[in-house]
Amino acid sequence: MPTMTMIQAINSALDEEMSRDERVMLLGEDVGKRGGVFLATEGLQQKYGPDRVMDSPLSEAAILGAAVGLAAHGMRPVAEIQFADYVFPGIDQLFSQAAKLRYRSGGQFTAPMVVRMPTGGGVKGGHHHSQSPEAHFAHTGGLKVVVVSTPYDTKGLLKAAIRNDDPVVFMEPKRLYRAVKEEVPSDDFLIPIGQAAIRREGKDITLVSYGGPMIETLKAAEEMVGAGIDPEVIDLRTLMPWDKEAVLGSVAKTGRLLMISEAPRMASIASEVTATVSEELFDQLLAPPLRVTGFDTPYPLAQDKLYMPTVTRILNAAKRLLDY
Amino acid sequence: MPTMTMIQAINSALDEEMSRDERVMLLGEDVGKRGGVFLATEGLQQKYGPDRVMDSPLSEAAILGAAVGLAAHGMRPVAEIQFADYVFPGIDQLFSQAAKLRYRSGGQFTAPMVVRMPTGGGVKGGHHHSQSPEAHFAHTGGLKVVVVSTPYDTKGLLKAAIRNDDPVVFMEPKRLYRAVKEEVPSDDFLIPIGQAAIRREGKDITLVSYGGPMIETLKAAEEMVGAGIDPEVIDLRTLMPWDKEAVLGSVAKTGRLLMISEAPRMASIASEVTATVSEELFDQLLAPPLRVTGFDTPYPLAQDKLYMPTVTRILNAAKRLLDY
Amino acid sequence: MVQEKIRFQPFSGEPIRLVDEQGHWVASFEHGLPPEQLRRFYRDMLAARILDEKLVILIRTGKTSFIAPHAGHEAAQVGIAHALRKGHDWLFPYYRDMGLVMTLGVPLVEIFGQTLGNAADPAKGRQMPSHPGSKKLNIFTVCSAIASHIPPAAGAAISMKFRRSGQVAVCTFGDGATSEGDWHAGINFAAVQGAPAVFVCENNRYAISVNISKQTASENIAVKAHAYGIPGYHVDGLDVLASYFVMQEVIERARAGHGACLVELVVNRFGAHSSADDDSRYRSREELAAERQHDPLVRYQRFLEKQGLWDANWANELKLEISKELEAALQEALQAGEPDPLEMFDDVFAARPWHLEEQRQLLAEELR
Amino acid sequence: MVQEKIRFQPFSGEPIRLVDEQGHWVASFEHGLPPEQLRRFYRDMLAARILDEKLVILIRTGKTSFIAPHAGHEAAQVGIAHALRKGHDWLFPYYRDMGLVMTLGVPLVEIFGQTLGNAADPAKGRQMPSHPGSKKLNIFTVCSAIASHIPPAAGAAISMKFRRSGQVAVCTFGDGATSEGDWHAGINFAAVQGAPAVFVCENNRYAISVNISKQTASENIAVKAHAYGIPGYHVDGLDVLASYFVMQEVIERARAGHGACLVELVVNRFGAHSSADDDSRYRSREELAAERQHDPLVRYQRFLEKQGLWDANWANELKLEISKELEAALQEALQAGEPDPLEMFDDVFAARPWHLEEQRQLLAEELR
Ligand SMILES: Cc1ncc(C[n+]2csc(CCOP(=O)(O)OP(=O)(O)O)c2C)c(N)n1
Ligand SMILES: Cc1ncc(C[n+]2csc(CCOP(=O)(O)OP(=O)(O)O)c2C)c(N)n1
Ligand SMILES: [Mg+2]
Ligand SMILES: [Mg+2]
Repeated sequence: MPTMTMIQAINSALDEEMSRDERVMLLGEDVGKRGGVFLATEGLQQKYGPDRVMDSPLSEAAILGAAVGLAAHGMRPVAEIQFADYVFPGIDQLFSQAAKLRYRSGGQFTAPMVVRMPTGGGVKGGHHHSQSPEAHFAHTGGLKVVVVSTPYDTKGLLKAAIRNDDPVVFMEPKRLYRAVKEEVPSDDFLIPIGQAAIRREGKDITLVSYGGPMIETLKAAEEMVGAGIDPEVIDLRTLMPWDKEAVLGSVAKTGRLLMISEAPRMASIASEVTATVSEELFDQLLAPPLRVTGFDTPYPLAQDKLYMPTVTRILNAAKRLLDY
Repeated sequence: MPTMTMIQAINSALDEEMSRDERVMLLGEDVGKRGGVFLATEGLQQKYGPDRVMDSPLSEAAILGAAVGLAAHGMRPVAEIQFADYVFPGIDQLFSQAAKLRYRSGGQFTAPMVVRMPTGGGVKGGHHHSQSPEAHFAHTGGLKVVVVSTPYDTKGLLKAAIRNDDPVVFMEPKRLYRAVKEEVPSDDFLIPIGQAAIRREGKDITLVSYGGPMIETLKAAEEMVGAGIDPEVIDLRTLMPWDKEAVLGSVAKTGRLLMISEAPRMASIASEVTATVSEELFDQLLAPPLRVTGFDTPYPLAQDKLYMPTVTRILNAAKRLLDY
Repeated sequence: MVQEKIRFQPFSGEPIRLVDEQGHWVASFEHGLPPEQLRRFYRDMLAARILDEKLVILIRTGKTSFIAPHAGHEAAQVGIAHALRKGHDWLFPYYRDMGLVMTLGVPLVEIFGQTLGNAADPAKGRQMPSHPGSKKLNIFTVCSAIASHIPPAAGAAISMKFRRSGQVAVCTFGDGATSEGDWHAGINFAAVQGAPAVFVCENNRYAISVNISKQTASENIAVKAHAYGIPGYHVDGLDVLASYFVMQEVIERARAGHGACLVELVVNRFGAHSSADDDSRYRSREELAAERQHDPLVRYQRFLEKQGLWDANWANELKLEISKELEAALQEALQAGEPDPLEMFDDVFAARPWHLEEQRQLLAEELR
Repeated sequence: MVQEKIRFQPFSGEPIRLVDEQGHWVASFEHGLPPEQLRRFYRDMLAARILDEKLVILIRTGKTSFIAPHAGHEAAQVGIAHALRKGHDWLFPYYRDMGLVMTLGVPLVEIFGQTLGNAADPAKGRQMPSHPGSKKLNIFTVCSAIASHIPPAAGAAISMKFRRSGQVAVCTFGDGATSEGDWHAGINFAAVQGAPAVFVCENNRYAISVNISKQTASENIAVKAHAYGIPGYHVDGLDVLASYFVMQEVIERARAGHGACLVELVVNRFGAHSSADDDSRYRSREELAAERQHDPLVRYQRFLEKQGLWDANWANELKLEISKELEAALQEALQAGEPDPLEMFDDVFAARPWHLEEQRQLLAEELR
């Protein structure tokens, strides 16, 4: 089996889906000759031509809105937003059109499209190349939301997203693009949207995270193990719909939940998961579900690393839970 | 003291602030001769002229972005978004410019502006005249968020928002515009941003809500009283920053929290409040904090009333808490 | 090949007009249309006018919650409808296009069902009235958000070009819509891709209360096409034949592979913006009365009279026939029941995820 | 009054040019500028070029994380800077305007401090390099989001008009920015309000890798002004005198109450888009080499030589002097320490609410 980075997994998923189904096409800023600013689409315009790998004008509304029309007309567009931070000039196309098309037409029209976007911090990107806007999407009925953390998942979930009949926001933590290589099957495989992955089984505490902070979460888990603690680690992978069963099952076992995310804290995915667990497992909890999240500030360049959950921050919160 | 509806309270607050401070000006779609589609600005263009009560082109990005520039240059703009649902075509101006201007300039530039918007359902407005997007604002560092529920608060909070040095999103539940009249001082008074109001003191259960559903929440509270239950009712009024002290104080007393909001459930203000209470009052809780919220669907016209928390739904959830 | 039939020039100073106020044919070419078709235009404009009146009654009688009258837009809407290939080309309409979608063949029962928001609405009563749509007829369901349908229209047109489907995407909107960023972004994309999209502004010079003088300083709407390197046609939208012939030419021009274009049809808004509006607050009755003097139906009637194709009896019979048809459809629609409340949870996604299942259960129990 | 000095016509087919490639003055009027000012232009262009080279070194040596080179834009940026009233008019720049803000007088230490993101940055190191700003000089701090500063520029200009401040809002951006919806919405608002805003496109024909042929089908950028009923000037941005004289005229035109306008300065991008870009993937070395033949500094040097205002010694001394100045400022900036991590929680709001206080405590303890 070949080993791949996340960025290579994206490229190979796109390549396979485009050769499998000629309705699949890519559009976005610099996705053509440039192959995308992160090279996710490298080589694909040469292979499939400028109509199927289309450089768009510099407008996220044009990209996302055109994707809706392309999808409604029968294509399977994969739109790239160059950085998740730049989805906002076009977000009404996701919220008013993509998310509501099936609903408002009573199921007559649909928008099976994928919106890829590099997300999250840690690359010295400052305000507008670091944000994690997933909560905005999950809060909006009609959009599915995936956030990947491994090359293997990336390929399987991106292929599944492209074949999905709903609009899927596919978020790629840019700091993981080249962080690790792992074995990824070169043949066709899918990972179902909506299923979390248990990265480590354990009985003392449940660590739930997704995307970029999976790195710090797993590091923290290792240190816990070193300290004789046995943590269970869950990677949500899909945020809408998130895998409640997996999380409840784990917390029912451990009695302790620590939710880790680098997005701002207020009204976040982390809030949703801990709120839900408190509602449904009240009697089985040995300690209050806690959150370690990004701070409720704009994303500062100078504190690029400190903004995100650090291993220390995770361990401190875990200690509070375990000592409770 | 004169009695006023909420819409009259808005009009009088705007009128007073405009005559107090000539930097205060209004802009938006139809705010001029038309006086706004809900007549919030009725008569003000005649009184202050078309430069201070400005009909904008049909573009929320133009309205919100111009407000940023007006504010940065020294004005105190009050922008009207005709319906909260239509903030999205211009939301990048709130997120990338208004919310981050003070931060990105190291405090050199600021955007003291107010963005008024009719919000919420119950007026047969369908998808785009019914939504409650407050979570999007609260999740974005740099924006303050107010949601009013009474004419008195509306006047005091709107005046405070206009004098505030930060961008304030001021949400007005449109179904309350003319729902009730109450006495509102005709003279100058302010209600500080960030303070909740205890609408009823009680000891058995804490009902926390804000905006439109305050109506159903208070109705439900009445019925509880009739049934011999003694609920405490809190109106958050400000969502960013929300009054944690008031909520924790109450729940510490009652041991039971029911959070009611008509916004979608996923990653919502309701999630934030219940998550926070679980974190901080774990040992004092007699039952799991529960949420009654809008559904995670687009807002359907046909189910205009059912989409929002009904008194029955609130009472059923309260019963679960009390029987726990 | 398309060249030989080019009749209209973009960026004309004066609006393109084929029939003058008195009903004279003032064009340099013969219209060459058979009597039935000439009469059909009249019939459809009349039907649109009668539909408008019926909708007003539904508001007055409290049977519906909202309407956006199209009186004054009939010539433009009928001209557009006849110019595109029904069921083949796609239409991306806006909320004031009830006359247009009716002319395109949306079943009357569906139109009234959508207006009543009951089970006769194929969209399950989910949206406000004046938000029609039909997959069968390639009519993209109306979205309330002004100009949000422009980029999707561009996308559909790009797909049509890519797939060589021989279709054209026609997208309508008002003058106010031209100020939205999405309007600009969508047209620019369609233009640079040379996609078969025809963007049509029904310019009634008002966006609710905002006069076009506060909307844009541009000479007219058609000139905005310069920004995209596409032709912009300035047309008298009170002239059904001008609307039809120009639309017909530009749609076939797009179909022939000559790319996108912009058409401005100058019309009148004979009523308030909507049933929720009170236009007396911002529009003088004199101005309105003056505009009403320029009625597209009256002008076209004069034209037909000159051709010996119009007489009062025929028109009255037509009126009766149309009214009967509409009334019958309305009665049928009124019979339909309320939508099932639990349908609220359908069509959010292709299948219901667990959280919507839970929320559906919650409501089901509450309704029990 | 402003009328008598009108020299330039909008919508010229060919770009307005005053000095040709060989350095001849080809305009119909006398420039009438004193030698010191003519030489000042050269000095500032040279300084901008040297700054660019210094920034490249900072990247190579890993002292900064990002730069957006402006080589090829110097004539345009120096022309703009000299045309506006420093510290009085407002500038809404974008990330490629380091030469422009330096010429406007942003202290070199601040420029390097912002580039290094350390305590010498008045913005506390919060943004990426190439994001300068200065309240003192009315330079609106750069925001990364393309075209998001256009509506704010419109708003400031509306305020200037309302308050009769006698100021003008000058707003710069690239060719790619013209596709964003906010670009359209902002210019349209400024235009319809007759606000004193001058929108300036530094058109280098590339948006990262996207050539302008894929960006828009319009004849050029200047013609987009038709959409807003304002004049659009098409100018050779490699000609510092053309850039200066046109900008000077349109800024005074705006100040005199004649409303907004659009200026297109056609420039070259001599390097990759940024330090993060590899332009060899999409741009042939031949094309680049050919463009580099048209260097704004070389052309202006030829002009000065013809005026007897340039010789190699003077130029070399100037180079040395500028390099010294820049190096000194850089060294000073390098001395500044890292920003205090806890500053992360300042300036989100005028005062810190409880939740940021809590989060600040959390980090403070972690750092202890
Ligand atoms: C994005 C958005 N903003 C505001 C509104 C509220 N609104 C509904 S219709 C309308 C005026 C539209 O005018 P125009 O485009 O000229 O079309 P007309 O109604 O005149 O046919 C406005 C402002 C909306 N529907 N969508
Ligand atoms: C809203 C938004 N979308 C995408 C980007 C990413 N991006 C940064 S620069 C750039 C190209 C800008 O090109 P142009 O406007 O021509 O300016 P130039 O860099 O050529 O001077 C893009 C797409 C961004 N910064 N903002
Ligand atoms: Mg109109
Ligand atoms: Mg460029």
